[in-house]
Amino acid sequence: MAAPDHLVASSASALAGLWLIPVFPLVAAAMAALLPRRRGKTSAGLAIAAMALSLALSVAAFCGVVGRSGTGEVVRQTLNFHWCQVGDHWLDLGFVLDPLTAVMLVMVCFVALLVFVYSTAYMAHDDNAGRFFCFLSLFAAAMLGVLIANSLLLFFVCWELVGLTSYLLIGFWYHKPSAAAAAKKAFITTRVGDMAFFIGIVWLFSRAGTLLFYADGHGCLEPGVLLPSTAIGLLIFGGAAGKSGQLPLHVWLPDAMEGPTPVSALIHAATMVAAGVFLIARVYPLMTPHALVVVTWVGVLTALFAASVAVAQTDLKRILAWSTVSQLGFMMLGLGTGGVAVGIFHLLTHAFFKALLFLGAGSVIHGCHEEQDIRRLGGLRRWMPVTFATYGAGMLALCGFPVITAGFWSKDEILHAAHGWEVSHWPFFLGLAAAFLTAFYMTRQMAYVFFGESRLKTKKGGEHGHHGAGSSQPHESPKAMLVPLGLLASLAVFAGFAGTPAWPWISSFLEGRPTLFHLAPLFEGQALRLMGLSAAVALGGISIGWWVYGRGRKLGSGQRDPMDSARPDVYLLLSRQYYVDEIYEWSVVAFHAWWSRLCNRLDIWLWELVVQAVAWGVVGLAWVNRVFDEYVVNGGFDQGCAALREGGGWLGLWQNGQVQRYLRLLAFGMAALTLWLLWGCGAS
Amino acid sequence: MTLPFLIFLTLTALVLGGALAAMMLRDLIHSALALAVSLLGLAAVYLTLQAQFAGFAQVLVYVGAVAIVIVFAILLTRGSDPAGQPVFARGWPWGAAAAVAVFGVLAAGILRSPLAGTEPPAGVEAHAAEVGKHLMAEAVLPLEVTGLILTVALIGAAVIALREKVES
Amino acid sequence: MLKHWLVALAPAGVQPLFSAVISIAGVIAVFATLFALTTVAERKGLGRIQNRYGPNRVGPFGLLQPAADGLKSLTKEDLTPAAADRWVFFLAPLVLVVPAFLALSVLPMGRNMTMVDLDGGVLFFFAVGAATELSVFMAGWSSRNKYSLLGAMRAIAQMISYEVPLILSAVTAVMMAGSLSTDEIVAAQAGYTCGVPNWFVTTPWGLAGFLLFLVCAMAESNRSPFDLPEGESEIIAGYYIEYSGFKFALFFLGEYIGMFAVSGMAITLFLGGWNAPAACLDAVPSFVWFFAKLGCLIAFFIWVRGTLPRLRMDQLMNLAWKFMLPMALLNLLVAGLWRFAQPGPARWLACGAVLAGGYLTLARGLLEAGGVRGRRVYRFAE
Amino acid sequence: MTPALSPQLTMPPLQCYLLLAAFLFSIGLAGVLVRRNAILVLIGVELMLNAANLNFIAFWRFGPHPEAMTGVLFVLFAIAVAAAEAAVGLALIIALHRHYQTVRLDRADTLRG
Repeated sequence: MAAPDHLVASSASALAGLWLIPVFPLVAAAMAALLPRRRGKTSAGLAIAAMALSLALSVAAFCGVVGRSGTGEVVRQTLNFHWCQVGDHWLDLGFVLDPLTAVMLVMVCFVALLVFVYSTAYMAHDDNAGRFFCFLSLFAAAMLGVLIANSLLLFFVCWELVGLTSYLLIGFWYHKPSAAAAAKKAFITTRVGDMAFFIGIVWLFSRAGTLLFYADGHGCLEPGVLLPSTAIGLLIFGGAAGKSGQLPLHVWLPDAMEGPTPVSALIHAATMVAAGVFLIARVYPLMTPHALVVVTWVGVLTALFAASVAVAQTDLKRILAWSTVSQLGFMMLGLGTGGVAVGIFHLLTHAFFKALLFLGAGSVIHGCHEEQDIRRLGGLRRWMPVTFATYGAGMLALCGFPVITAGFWSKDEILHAAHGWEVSHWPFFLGLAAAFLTAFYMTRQMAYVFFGESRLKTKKGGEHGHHGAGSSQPHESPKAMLVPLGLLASLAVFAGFAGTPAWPWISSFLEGRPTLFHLAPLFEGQALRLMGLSAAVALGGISIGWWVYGRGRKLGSGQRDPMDSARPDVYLLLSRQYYVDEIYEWSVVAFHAWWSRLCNRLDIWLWELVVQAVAWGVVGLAWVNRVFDEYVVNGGFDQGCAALREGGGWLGLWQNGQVQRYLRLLAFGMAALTLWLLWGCGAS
Repeated sequence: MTLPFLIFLTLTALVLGGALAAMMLRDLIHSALALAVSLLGLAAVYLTLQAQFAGFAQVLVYVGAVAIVIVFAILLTRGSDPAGQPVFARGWPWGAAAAVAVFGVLAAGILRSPLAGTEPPAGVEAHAAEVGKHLMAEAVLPLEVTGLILTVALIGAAVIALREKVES
Repeated sequence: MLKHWLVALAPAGVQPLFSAVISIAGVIAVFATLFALTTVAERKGLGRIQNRYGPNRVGPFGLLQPAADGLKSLTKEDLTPAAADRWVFFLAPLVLVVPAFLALSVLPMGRNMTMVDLDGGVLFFFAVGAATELSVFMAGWSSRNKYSLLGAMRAIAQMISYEVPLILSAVTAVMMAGSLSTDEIVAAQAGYTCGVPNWFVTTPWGLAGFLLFLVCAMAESNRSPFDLPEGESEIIAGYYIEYSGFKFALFFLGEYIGMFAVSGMAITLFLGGWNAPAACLDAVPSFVWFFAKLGCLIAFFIWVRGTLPRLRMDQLMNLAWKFMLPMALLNLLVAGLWRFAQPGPARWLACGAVLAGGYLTLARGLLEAGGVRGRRVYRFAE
Repeated sequence: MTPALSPQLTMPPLQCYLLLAAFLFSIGLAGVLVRRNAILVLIGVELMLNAANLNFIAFWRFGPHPEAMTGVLFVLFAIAVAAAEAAVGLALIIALHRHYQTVRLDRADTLRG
């Protein structure tokens, strides 16, 4: 599916600016790090300015690529350089600019910029806003680095940086134990995947001898350099799974919601978690069909699993997190079955509407005094209409509401591809189920949060210095938060039209084909049937969700959840997320604990014994040695020292500080010298 | 036994007597004065060698300045050591022996030297003008450096002698 | 002339020695008389200044007073303090007097009337002058007396301080004459330009040098207002407090001879030596001019002594180091300027301006250092 | 002061001056080596310097090229430097006196090993 051939136009003109894109945020991060702690606004300004510059540059790069595209082959510019010498050959790093990179650059920069702007309002009253923006800029830099990397090594470095910043930002409120724990969990879990990734990299290096993606026919992605091996593909996919929270490494993502909401929006919905998908898309040529089968299955299972779990969650952000997991699964499914274009298309649309949803959730939380439990919210559409409208747009997009939302088209693409997959039909049906569940739980959430009447407790009023004490009314958020919401909402609606069957711009752009518009494929039977099917699924989910939760039904902490009352066992299972955490607790963690205890025992009883024996032996020897020392060596040594001291004393008499004695010696010496000069030399 | 030789002998007696006195006398002031006498004699010897300028400079600097400064130092450091102590340091015979040895060696060297008995060229005179010309011509750099040294020494001496006062 | 005639009488073999003896005797005689006259003149002059008669009993107008004093001092008991350091005590006056006379020997007192014409004459003069300090110290220290020691210390400090500007101001003349020999210096000042004699004192640097030299000369010869070492009111008589009789007379003599010598040197260096002030007066024997100038200077000394009060020690030092020394250096500079600038009024103006500026700044600084600002207050007795 | 002395009267030969210098030098050396008083040591040093000067003058006078004035110039510089040396040395002695209340060299043995 990758570009069969490519044209390496190493015109440094476009690429000269390319490396600047991540550099701007990096500089901003450095300066923000150097700023005093209180200067949050300054660092925010820095970060936003840097992001704007990067956005401008990436738009420029994007236009450049668009201008060159449509020639039927993928336009790909690379700029490689030596980094360091290993043994007898060089480790090369490089930048690449191809449609994939360009699209992702624009998306990341755009979302990041919006999130930054949003954060200025959201973090306005946090003392550590400076640190926040420093980390955020650092993240942006690393993420952009991931995008433009043309070497798996550089890719991995930036990848790890992304992980680090994710860790830092999840644990931003490190004084909350839960946040610290979540940060650690995220870091360690992704580390498992990264380990696989790294092994894959090393293996690849040993096989291909280079880590460059594209290097005029010598890059590891280019045909003929090496024949792809399933194992390497799977190892790399391990890394991707870790980053994108695929089964079984998904556990960290829901907990990651402990971080500030903008972080969740930017990192854990739009960009970082998508990096896994991007990785697969980037190294697609390495993916053998068998690897792709694994990718597909993991993706679809994750999608269904996460969607089902999301149904029973009560935390506003956790629901979104689970839906993120499931959407990532969808992307994997798309990659596995449909290819780069399908997955990336959904990635883009998802980035927009999921960021939108998270920011909306943030706005809700911000307006309701940090209340996150949907059972305590409600009826907010009256108080925050803008948030409601934008959030609704995002929700519809996520549900895949027919025709007018981006989610519909991208998800439709995926289902289309899954349906066309010849290995098995199951992924298609499972995907349908996941889509249905998605619509269902989003409707549930909407019903809980925005409809019905407010169940807000009035107790939380005084806690926030920035609202007047006691003003417990939920309130609409400031402009700085609403404008990004609006922009994202519009994108969530219209971004989809970049990839309709009628005008498949994205896929053709990514594959370098010219885009032509004709409505034929839109009404060609197969596609039409599938579209109808997914539309039906989405609408069904929404309506059933409304039937269950809407209709002015009494909801909230007092009442049990309708599903709970209907099937308590299932609901419990789901709300406990299939006990995966517990299972890990019992299996992996317990095993580690047991193993460490075993090692401890071994230490104490086995090695301790050996060590003791050795120690006794040594002590015995030491005694012998000591006797020898004291009565044989020391005797002689002491005498030697004494003699030396005596001699020193005698010599010291010469150094008695008496100038005149020195002078006398000098005079005698002079006399002797003169004598020698007179007679000694005279004779010779 | 020509007249110059007589003059030389008397001056030698003056110089060496003064020097010996300077070194042997117990009273520091006396030794300082004896030093002045000895140096005066030396200046006279310079004159017999037609080195007028050097001789006068010698008198001006040594008798006029150095002797006075030494006297000042003596008066300033007076009473630091109780009187009635031995004049000579411990182990002074060694010092004397060293001095004698040096003299013996030097004298031997001088007597054995081929330069012995060279006749002086006639009509040599160190005119002040000549000396000045040479000072300003080839010896101008040393002259400047000497001036520098003198300045530095002046300041340095002041600083060294002042230090305690500055501290307290 | 007289001398040559006498020398001609002597046998040829010992003529050099004879001439030397004659000239030495002559000089000693002349200056001894001059000394005697000066003492009486000074006493009478001071008397006049202080509105009294002064010595007027012995001989006509008291002219024989010095003879009487000499006799008195000769007949007086010559006592030495018991604790004194005899040898040094005895040597001190000699060490004072002998160099003073030696210093006279290089002064050209008239045409071909220089006893010893050394080509390092000026240097020799100052060299022997250095011995004075030694003698003063010897006197003050050897007589084991607080006051005398104090006086000696003061005298040495004063002399060392003032010797520097003295020599520096003399150097200007040496530079101009291009020689250290007194004869040549005098010769360099011979001749007249449009009636004005080319004495160095007629040039700006010469004038400044002359004044500096004169002040330093007063200090060197311990005369008022620089007579701290022998300030009667403070340390009775300074370093020769313990001296009496003939030794005291010797000290007295030595001081005056020193004064004559330094005045003679001032004349030689700046006042054109034995040159006549006007071309028409060349017929007058040259030594007359020399002694006339000497007389004027002596009168000036007496006048100053009678007029000015004694300085304080700090004022003394300030004057020496903060005014005289920089002024002398500046004068040296100006002399160089004069030497290398081409003649003309411009040269005059430039040198004069530099000197005046230096004088003003230094004088102001000196006043501030001495803390003597503000109007002088006169008090009259009712 | 014997300007009447004219060169054609035979001068004493070079050794006399050299021996005088050597003797003067030895006396100064002896003083440096045997006296305990720092000031006297300094005086000894001065004597040694002057002995050296005498040598310079003598060699200049008896040397083949008296017109170069080397010896005299050297002596002049030596005198200047000696003056500086005396000043600094005496200042040092005064400082020593302030520190240790002594000018005895054998008391100032802080550098004793």
